[in-house]
Amino acid sequence: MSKAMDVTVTVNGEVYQKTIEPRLLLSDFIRHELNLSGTHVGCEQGVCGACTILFDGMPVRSCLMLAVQADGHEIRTVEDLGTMENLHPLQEAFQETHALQCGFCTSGFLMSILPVLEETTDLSEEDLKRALEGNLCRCTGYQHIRDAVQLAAEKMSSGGES
Amino acid sequence: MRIEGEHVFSGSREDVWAMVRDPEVLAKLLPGTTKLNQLSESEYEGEINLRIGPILGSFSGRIFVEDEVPPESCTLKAEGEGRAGFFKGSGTVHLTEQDDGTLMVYEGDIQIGGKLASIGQRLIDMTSKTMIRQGMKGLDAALEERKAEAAD
Amino acid sequence: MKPAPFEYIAPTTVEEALGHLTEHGYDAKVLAGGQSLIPMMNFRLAQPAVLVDLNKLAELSFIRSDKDGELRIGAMTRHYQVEHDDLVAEHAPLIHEAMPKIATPQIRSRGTFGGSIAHADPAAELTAICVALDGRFRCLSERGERWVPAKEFFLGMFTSALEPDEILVEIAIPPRAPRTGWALEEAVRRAIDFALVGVSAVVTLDAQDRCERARLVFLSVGDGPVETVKATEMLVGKEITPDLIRAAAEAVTAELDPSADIHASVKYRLHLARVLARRALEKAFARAAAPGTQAA
Amino acid sequence: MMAKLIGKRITRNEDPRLLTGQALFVDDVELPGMLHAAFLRSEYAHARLKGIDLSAALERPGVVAAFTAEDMGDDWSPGPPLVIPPPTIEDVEFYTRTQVPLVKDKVRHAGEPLAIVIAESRYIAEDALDDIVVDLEPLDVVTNIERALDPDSPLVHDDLESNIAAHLVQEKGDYAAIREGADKVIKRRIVIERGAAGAMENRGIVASWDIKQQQLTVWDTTQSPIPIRNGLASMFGLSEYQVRVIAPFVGGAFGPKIMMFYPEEVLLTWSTLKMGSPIKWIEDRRENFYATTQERGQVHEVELALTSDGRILGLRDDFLHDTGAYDPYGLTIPLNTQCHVLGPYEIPNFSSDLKVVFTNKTLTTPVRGAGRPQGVYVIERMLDIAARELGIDRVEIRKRNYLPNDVFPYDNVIIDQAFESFIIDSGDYLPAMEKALEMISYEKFTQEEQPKLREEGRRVGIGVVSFIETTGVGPYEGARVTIESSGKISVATGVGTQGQGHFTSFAQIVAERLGVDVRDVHLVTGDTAQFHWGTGTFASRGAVVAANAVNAAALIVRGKVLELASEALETPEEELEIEDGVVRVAKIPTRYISLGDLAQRSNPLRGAVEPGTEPGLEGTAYFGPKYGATAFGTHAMIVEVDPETMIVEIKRYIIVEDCGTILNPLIVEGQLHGGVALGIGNSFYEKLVFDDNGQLLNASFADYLIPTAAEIPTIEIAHQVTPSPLNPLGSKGVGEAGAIPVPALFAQAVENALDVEGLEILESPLSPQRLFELFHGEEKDA
Repeated sequence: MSKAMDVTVTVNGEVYQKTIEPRLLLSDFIRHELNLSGTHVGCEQGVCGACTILFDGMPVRSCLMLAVQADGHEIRTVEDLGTMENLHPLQEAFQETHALQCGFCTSGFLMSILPVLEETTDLSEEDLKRALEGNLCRCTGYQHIRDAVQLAAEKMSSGGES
Repeated sequence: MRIEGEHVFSGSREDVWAMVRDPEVLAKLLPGTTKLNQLSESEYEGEINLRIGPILGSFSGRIFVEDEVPPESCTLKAEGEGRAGFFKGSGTVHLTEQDDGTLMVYEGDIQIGGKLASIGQRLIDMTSKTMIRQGMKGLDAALEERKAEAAD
Repeated sequence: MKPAPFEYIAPTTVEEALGHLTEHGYDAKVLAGGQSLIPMMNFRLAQPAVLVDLNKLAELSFIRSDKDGELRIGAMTRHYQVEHDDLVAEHAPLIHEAMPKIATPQIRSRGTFGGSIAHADPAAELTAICVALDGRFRCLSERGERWVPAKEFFLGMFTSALEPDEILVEIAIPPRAPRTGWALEEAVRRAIDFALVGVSAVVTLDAQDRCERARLVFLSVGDGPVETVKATEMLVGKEITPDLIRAAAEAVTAELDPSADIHASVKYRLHLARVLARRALEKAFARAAAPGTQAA
Repeated sequence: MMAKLIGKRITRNEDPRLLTGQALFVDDVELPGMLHAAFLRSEYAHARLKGIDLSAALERPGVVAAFTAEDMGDDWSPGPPLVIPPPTIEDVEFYTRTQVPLVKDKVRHAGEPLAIVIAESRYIAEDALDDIVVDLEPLDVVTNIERALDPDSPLVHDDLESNIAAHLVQEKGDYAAIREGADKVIKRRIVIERGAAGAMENRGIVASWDIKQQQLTVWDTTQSPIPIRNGLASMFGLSEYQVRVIAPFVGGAFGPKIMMFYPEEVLLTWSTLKMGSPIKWIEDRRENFYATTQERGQVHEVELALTSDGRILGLRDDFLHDTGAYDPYGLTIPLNTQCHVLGPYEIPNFSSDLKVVFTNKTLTTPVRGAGRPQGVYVIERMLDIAARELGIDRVEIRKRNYLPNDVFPYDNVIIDQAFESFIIDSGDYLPAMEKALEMISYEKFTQEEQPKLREEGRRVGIGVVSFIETTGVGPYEGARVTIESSGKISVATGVGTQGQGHFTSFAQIVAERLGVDVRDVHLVTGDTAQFHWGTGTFASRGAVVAANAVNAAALIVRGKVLELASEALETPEEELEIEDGVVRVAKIPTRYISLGDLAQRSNPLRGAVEPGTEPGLEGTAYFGPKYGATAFGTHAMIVEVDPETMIVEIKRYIIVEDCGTILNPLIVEGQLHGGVALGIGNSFYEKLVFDDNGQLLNASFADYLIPTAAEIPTIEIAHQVTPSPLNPLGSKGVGEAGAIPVPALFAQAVENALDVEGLEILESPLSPQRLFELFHGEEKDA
């Protein structure tokens, strides 16, 4: 049995100190050690995208990282985007265009689209493709999600807070 | 999955045949074999560690030699299982004397099951080709060695 | 699908990392981006006893071009950085064009340039591209350092020339000769999938618009990148015409021995190889002839 | 005036919770002392179990328990059948063989569970699986449903003489008689391969037995919590009131999560009852490909008899249906296929010999479409072939055979999935076709654009198909609506929700009936403690059966409100209005009373109940349709095929859908987009590939290709509304409509694009590889 290790991780602005086994996947660490269950797990192979989070600002598959690798790094999950009373413009856009149905893949989409929108709200076809190509959804057929990204870009370019 | 090919060995048919039926050499023929012993005239039992990059599959299994017509042809059946899955294969080997040595023609079918089959689909076909290529090289080397011993 | 236990080591210097690899040999596996290794560990197909994590070795993450215009990329440089780097776009436009075709943006955030090469997956674009560009790989161990040419580095399925105690630290791509054109053509089922067949083409025209050099290197057609040498030899020294390109493309199958899988048969792969070879050569020669593709 | 909310594009109540990660899914349930389970599954598809040794696994630190079939003793038994064969069809040959909690004698499909390990973490439980020593004697395997009927085929069930699971014949009119007189008889063989549902959330269960409270609580990713509660209660000798089954937020289902009882549902419950601690099992993706049910596999031998001007005289469709290792779901899927072969067409004579066949593969239960796509594929392909052979335009031949809109309700005589004769309640097919032709500009494309593009060597094609969808089957659903003293409205119903937006569409009905804002209606689904009676979410029935129950319950409460308010405001009911949470005298708006005050009035501390009355403003109602409501539509598509690589690109996709009264157009659009996306997967990307050993060769999302955003085109939708006469709302289901016609449409459009003499596409799904073989006229390769 590999010996446990101490890690210090900043998640959504809060510093957590935990003692964990090196083989613990980052997805399980976020969901079960930190109880942030908005991040979901669909395949543990890096294909479906439901586990996507921001790692030092970059969208990554948390199921393809070990929690020990997050020591000293900064993570953002869907819980940091907005609250039920005060949604982020991207979340508002998702509700307005009906861009989610079962909602299982949604956090992965939000954390994959956010960095693209924070880079530019003047979306080219290439930007839109980059924002959506890495996540699978079985309910929506993607069309309303495309609408949500365009709507969010408009919201965020007309001075919406980031 | 179909396996077929041929290989010319520099050695007489009898030498090649003896080689194939000798467990030590057979062990060399299958790279990664860690144990191979003969249980009876036509049955071997052994263990093999299959290394494909980061993937390590250790298998234990049996090889059966059937309808033997030495030194011309025989049917080889093999089956084995391990954590990464199981394999089941059968094939025929034909040796024909040629002026430049012995031509071995082999053809058969390997079926892989379990984890390796369901995820490593791309691996298996390529891996079996690499293994056979290495196996043939192993047999060539063993033949050279045997010829060298006989010579001096 | 949780990984089996392992001993985890995260060295902070290259020397420290090499020490651990020498000590553990075959029992140790290097963890770079993890985008290929960790799925295999989650499936428990790979169960390394020791994992040596290189992610703290900041010194292995860089993109430079040295004095004679050779592009140098650190092995731990993330695909994302290579994809958005101006030096790469200028020196090696073939790499620049290939990066967005590698997996997905999220995989490219963590996947590393050296990791993809050392993993030696025959379906990985970078393996074929580095051979087509005559790349060289700097391999380091406690025993010393050696440069291995790309075409001698890939030995088989997931098997490279790296010894168990060695790590790949740097990739060098020679400067682009003037009037050089490039192309990467792939047939994929879904945009994010490994290619059924892919081919990278690098061609150079001489002053008289005759072909000085032409290389076609295929991916997903064998247990490593495959260069069809004879097929492109027929182009050297000649003026390029559509018929000549078609002849070269038809000739590639003589040097290819692809296997079948559930997505494509041998016959279909050979057909795709011919089609993609023709398209790649057409695009590459068009780029070579275009004004402005001078040396960097 | 009642604010019109039914039919409005209202955004969803449940979205803020899902968007901010505050929605509970089964894997989010954390209980103190909770243990984690993993299953050892057979890698062989057919093998005799000689023995299992758990000793080493039990010694591993962190392992708490491990069980095999033997350890279950008398508690071990095959599951009860979920759906029995219809008693209304004479001489049905049916052999019920249902799945087992753990293998006892023989493994019948790869992935069948051999043992369960329960440990402190899932990681340790998986480590312990490798410690278990299993002695399995591999047997010969049968995976092909045609070879499964060979006399010498291996038998999936040793106690049967053959691999026949069921055999029946359905007849309408007299096909044999009209066949001789027909001008044209077309005969073809059609093969449809297996696909998976591929919900993004795998299955999961948390089972917790609280011995002190004598309460069993089970969180389950099921589509039907109430039947699960009833089954578990009877299986383990508990009262239904001791068992609470909760389907919290479920990450997509698409059919397989209706199946019951999965081995894991029985075993987790049995284990927690035995051990007293809560246990969680979350299926991983590889397990999902083996342990969660699949569907679509069928082989058809079809004959279509027509007049020379393309009128259908009769249809004969003999087919085999692959049920995998067991058949808990009766005949639902093949009966749907038979009904949908008839489609929107007038087919006076029909004969269908159906054989359901056991194979050594994962068992088959409905996946979105549930046998309907196969039926539509058969009839639409045969019509395309008939059009070509008779020299009639393919749109024209469909128009000539539509049922006219004055024949409804139309009795198709044969028996459907609800055990009744298949009656189409309503329909109006021609205008839907005309609208689709107009939207895709069929004339302009076929006459002008396509010829021009073909001259440039481009392979572009167009497809147009029609279909029906049987929806809204019984038996029933119920609902309870309550106005609380705070004025809040709470609603509960027994169906489960997996993304269909019930929390909004049902709330719209209640909000309209009780004059409140949709956001103030708090709705609970999928919790057996909240509503005791019901069936579940499947077969596109939510908007029909549950919605009408909700509507009926809301109207009861409206009646009580008006009666009580009429007294309080001393004004006749007709002069009252309910709006903005108050009951107002229409002529004197300043005289009003709030719903909350009325609720308190209805439950005073003294003298509340007169004989024959009940306290509170609450209504409970049930709705059971006489028979299913039949939706319908026409889809059209333009594709381009790269003639060299055989990669297909969809240029345009058109839907004209008629699902009766629409509750929420935004939600209906989402259902149609998602359905078409799954249909596109079924047409060109998704095929479960089994080898002759019953090994699934693509048990991962890397090789089982669920389409991404790049593969799904923009979908243009037009609605037509033919209300169903069978329910007060006039609604029909739409959940599966998107998926049903796509494979048939894709085959027609691609065949039209390739435009090769004699090339006929008679299989699904297609792939670049298969198009390459068809285009070059070669036989199927490995």
